[in-house]
Amino acid sequence: MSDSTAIAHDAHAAPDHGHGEAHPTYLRHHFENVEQQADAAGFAMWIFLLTEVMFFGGLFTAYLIYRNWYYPAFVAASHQLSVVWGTTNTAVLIFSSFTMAMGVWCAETRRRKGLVLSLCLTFLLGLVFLGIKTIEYSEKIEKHHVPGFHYNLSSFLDPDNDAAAKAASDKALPLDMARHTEVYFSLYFAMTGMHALHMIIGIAILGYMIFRARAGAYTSGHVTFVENFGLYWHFVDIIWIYLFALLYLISRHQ
Amino acid sequence: MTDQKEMESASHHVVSPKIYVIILFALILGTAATVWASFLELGPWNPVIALAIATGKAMLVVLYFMHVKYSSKLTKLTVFAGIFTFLTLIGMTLADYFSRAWGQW
Amino acid sequence: MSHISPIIWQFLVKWMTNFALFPPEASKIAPQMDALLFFMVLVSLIGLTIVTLLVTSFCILYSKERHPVAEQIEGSTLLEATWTIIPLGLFLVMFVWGALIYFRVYTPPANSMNIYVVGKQWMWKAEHPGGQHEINSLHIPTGQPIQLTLISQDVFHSFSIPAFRVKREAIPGRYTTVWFEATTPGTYHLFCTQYCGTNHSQMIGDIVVLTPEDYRKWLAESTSGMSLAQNGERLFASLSCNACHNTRPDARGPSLANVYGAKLALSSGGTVLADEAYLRESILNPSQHITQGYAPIMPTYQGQVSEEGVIALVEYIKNLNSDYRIQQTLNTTDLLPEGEGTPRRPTPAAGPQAGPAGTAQPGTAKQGTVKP
Amino acid sequence: MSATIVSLPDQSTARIPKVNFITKENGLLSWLLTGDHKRIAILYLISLSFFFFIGGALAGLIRLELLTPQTDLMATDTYNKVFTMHGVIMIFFFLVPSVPATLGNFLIPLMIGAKDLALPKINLLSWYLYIAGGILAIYTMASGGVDTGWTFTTPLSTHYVNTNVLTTGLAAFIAGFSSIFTGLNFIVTIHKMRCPGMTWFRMPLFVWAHYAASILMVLATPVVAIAIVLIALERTIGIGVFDPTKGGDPLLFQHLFWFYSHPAVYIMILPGMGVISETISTFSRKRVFGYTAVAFSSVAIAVFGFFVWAHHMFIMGISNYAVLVFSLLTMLVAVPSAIKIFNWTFTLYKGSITFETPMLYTFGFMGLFTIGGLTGVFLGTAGTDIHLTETYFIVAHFHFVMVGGMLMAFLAGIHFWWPKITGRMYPEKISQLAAVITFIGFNFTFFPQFILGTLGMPRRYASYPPEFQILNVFSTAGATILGVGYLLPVLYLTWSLKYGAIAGNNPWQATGLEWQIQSPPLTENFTVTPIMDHEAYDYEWLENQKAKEVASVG
Repeated sequence: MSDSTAIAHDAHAAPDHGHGEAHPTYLRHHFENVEQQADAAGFAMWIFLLTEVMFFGGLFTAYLIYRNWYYPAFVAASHQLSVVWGTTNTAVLIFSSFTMAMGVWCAETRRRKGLVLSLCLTFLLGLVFLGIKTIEYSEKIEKHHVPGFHYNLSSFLDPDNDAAAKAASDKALPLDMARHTEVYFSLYFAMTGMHALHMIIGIAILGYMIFRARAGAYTSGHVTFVENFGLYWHFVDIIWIYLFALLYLISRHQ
Repeated sequence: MTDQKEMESASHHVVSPKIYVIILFALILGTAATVWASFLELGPWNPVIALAIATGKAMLVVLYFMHVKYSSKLTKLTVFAGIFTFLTLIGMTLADYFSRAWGQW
Repeated sequence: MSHISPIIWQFLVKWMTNFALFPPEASKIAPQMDALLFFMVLVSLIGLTIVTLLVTSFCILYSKERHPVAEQIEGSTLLEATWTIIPLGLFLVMFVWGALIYFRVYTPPANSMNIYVVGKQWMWKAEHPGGQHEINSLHIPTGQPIQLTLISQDVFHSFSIPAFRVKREAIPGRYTTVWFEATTPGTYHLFCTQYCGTNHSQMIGDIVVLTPEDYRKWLAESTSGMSLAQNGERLFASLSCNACHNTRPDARGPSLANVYGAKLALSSGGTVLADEAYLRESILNPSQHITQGYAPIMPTYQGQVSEEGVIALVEYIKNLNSDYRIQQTLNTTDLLPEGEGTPRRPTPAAGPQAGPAGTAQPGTAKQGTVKP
Repeated sequence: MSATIVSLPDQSTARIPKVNFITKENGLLSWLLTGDHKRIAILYLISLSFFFFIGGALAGLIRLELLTPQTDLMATDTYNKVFTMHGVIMIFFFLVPSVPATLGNFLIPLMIGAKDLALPKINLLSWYLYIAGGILAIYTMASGGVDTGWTFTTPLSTHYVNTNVLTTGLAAFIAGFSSIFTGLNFIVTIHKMRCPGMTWFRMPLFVWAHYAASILMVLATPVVAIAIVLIALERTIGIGVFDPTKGGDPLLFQHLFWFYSHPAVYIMILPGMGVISETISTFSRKRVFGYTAVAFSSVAIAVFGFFVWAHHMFIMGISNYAVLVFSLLTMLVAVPSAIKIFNWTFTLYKGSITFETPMLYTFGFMGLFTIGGLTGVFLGTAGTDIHLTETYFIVAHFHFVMVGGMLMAFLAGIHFWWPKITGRMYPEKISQLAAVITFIGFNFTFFPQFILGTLGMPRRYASYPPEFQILNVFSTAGATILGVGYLLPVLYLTWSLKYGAIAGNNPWQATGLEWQIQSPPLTENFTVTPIMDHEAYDYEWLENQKAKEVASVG
């Protein structure tokens, strides 16, 4: 076989793997070059997003099954959500996705100020999203629409006394169907809760990134972290796009 | 070395902010469209349209914001694998639920 | 060896005399199931023998002493195709054969007698149509197909009779069915095979298979006086079901006579076969099961009737072959306000497909729904 | 059969290389904060063995209790907790991470010519997650245990037990993320870190098997994670996704659970199959028969593995149409396993076979896995599944696959790569004895359980009808033999750390890249990036290589 088989038999074989010349400091020792390192990190992020897809996949499956089974309950329960808040939040999140994308662009083109600004905007928009979510949640808590021991059916049995139901001109549900609104709210809280948790984690990382970016961390060519975080943030945005369509917009025309 | 190509094609393609702005407007437009469509009486098409618009929006985010349009085949394959498994989980589970309603046989 | 431990010796003798690979075959399906099992054991043994023989002979023929230098072989498409296709073919045969048996076990014949079984932590409660109750035992006759309709009150249980080769999960909130026809009188094991909590291993009982004569004797001895359907009739009246389901032309609910086994048109579109599961569902979740032409006004009875009560009601409705009995009961409809619209009587849509021209009148303490 | 391929260096002059990954740094912290995949593998090996022996002790208690039909050793409640913890620990803390986290971690970078896994920090994180999950599991056990069975069946786990379901669930959840990160790391490494010349079809089959298993880890594990989250929410807040009294469907939990837990058995067995491909090739001095078929059958198992989960639910009231589809797909997934068995068998054909310990374990694997696999077909067939499911037949079946298959492969691998990991050989004779004892003990323990299963004895029973006693006595007797078989390796392997013969670079004359470097390897694995210019299992290349060396020295 050929002589090119350069397998190191002994430890003293030419230690030319020097940390000499053009190797930037952020290149970790086990990678051949920066390209490989960035590539591996990006690919790893995508694989991680796959696991996230499957994580939400279980919830979406449950949602689709029960929506089919208990459609009237899902319609009535979704009318309890505010389309205005939902749309605002969707817009906020889309905007934050945009600012995040701009942040990545700034990092790639080495604009430190632009990066810090974009990250700050993303951070703020994330907080706005969570703020609106808090308003929505507290409304549910007030109305006892949180599944569990204190769950209250009156909005669905007696829609005339309920502002949201009246606005949607809902008819009263029979008791057995009204009970199934609890399944809707179970899924609502599980899905939006998991999403909000991802937002909180994202915002925490954003805070750290702003801190580092001000020191010029990501604008010297090593943009992997910003890019990967961008992927995460966009993914969270996509989940919300579906949640909005599925949870808020069931049959608004009735 | 098979990966040589993958690596080169994955080298950063910087997307211009102009495209980002266009996508942003498309997404906002999509959001408006989906809200508007939900107030129309379309029968069984309501959820279909809602999901179609949501999927369209998600595609824009994936392709442009997440740069998949400019990424290596491997990344595209990864995205595809995710969607495929996701649909397997949903599809095969729902198949059980739907066929249960068909009765004994 | 003279020094063998007497305890082990006892074990061995006992085992050799009782040696069995399969439990007794006491139902009609058992020999069919065993035929497939034997086939699979045979295939497995042949497969295992082939692999073992090949490995052993290669080990002997090509050990380093005999065969110091290995010959490099890439592979052989033909050989590989062979051992892809042959197992695939065998597996497909097993699949088809197994599927056929699966159909048989879970498709009760039309003339089967229905016994309800409720599983709860940690006992099995059987309800015979004649009103006989049993706990952790089940008496059945030979020569008669028995259908079990199972439900659980709490967690998953599994009703297993190894001697009959049948098993079915009892799940909360839904009826499941299984059927068998016992062939040999005797007492057999009943197990709960799905882990169901602390006393799972005590959720066992006896299946007592009797000859038809003995069975009749047993029925007569253990009757509680009221048949299941009679209990159901009482419940039907006390829950005021007849306020709406009263057969009058202006009734707010459909007539229930001959409804069992019929194909009903639903107001949500589509038709559904009214079987036990459907009857149960429409008592507990009525708003999803509105017969076409009727308003969704029926209240849910969830939480008001126990699973046993639902079973009695279902059994009553199943045996309702005419409107006569309902018309005779005291009716309180007149005291209630008129329902909106003019509900009309449904034509017994599509006709009862299993013509229930049976002899069983509601209330007669006859065992079994005698449906052709 | 005295012939052997072992070639050790002259013991009087041989030394373990002064500089290697073990001696590079000293102190506990240098281990606990390491990024070196080899050190993490050793951390895993130690912690895994610990959990294996806890799980094994619990198994011993189960077998002791089942010695007699009555519940005399422990109360039913205790028994339920013991078998639950046995399942949880063995599955989440031993079988799932066993080969991938130890041998896979150690070997994948070496085999593909990389300096480390792509994400060393994530690798360390995954070990810490594993330990965190493990500590939670131990805590659960110490604080009263849990009695749901490892399957967490709803509504039992959500509404009807008062034991530590939450902490157990959390333990499984955390361990799940550990396994996701391991799988993620492997996929990225295999895609991005191969050395020049290492094409996909030059990779050892061990790497292929791990690649397939990693796909399953990454895509299936999150689904069980969300199912566990929903159980936790149901227990704490009282949401109604699986609760039948609120309109939920408990079968949905089964769907979500088995969507992970069926692929999980392939996560457990595929890496074991990878080990077998390596050993069988090395000890018959031959390229694996039909390399491509074996490689693709791994991937086929991974892909088909996603489509068969509902065969765990045949009698649970899923739709009969679904039963047909899932039964058919189960038959299809059995075929790649059959292909592998025959390909391994024909690897022996015209080889030059020697019978060192790893090879003995390999033969054990092939026999037991064949039985385990074929009995799996009994359970995938819809009709016979009715009779056999939820009985001891199931128990026997998956112990044949998991313990007979996976554990045999694990031990084969540990023995095979022991000289590479430690630089020293284990004692050959006693280890051969251990392999034989394990095989005999295993058959004694689990074969009677097949008969118990066909006779109808249900699983998870603390007491049972007296006529099943004889077979249970056999099984318990076998378990003691098996216990000896598992204890022996711990003893002599530990002994060999100090007193074993110096192994040299390549005691087995194997072809993999990992054998061409010093043992134990350097921290950076390769001082010069290797270039792969030959197929995997190319023994001629190895001969040439040796000849060249001799020539150059001479």
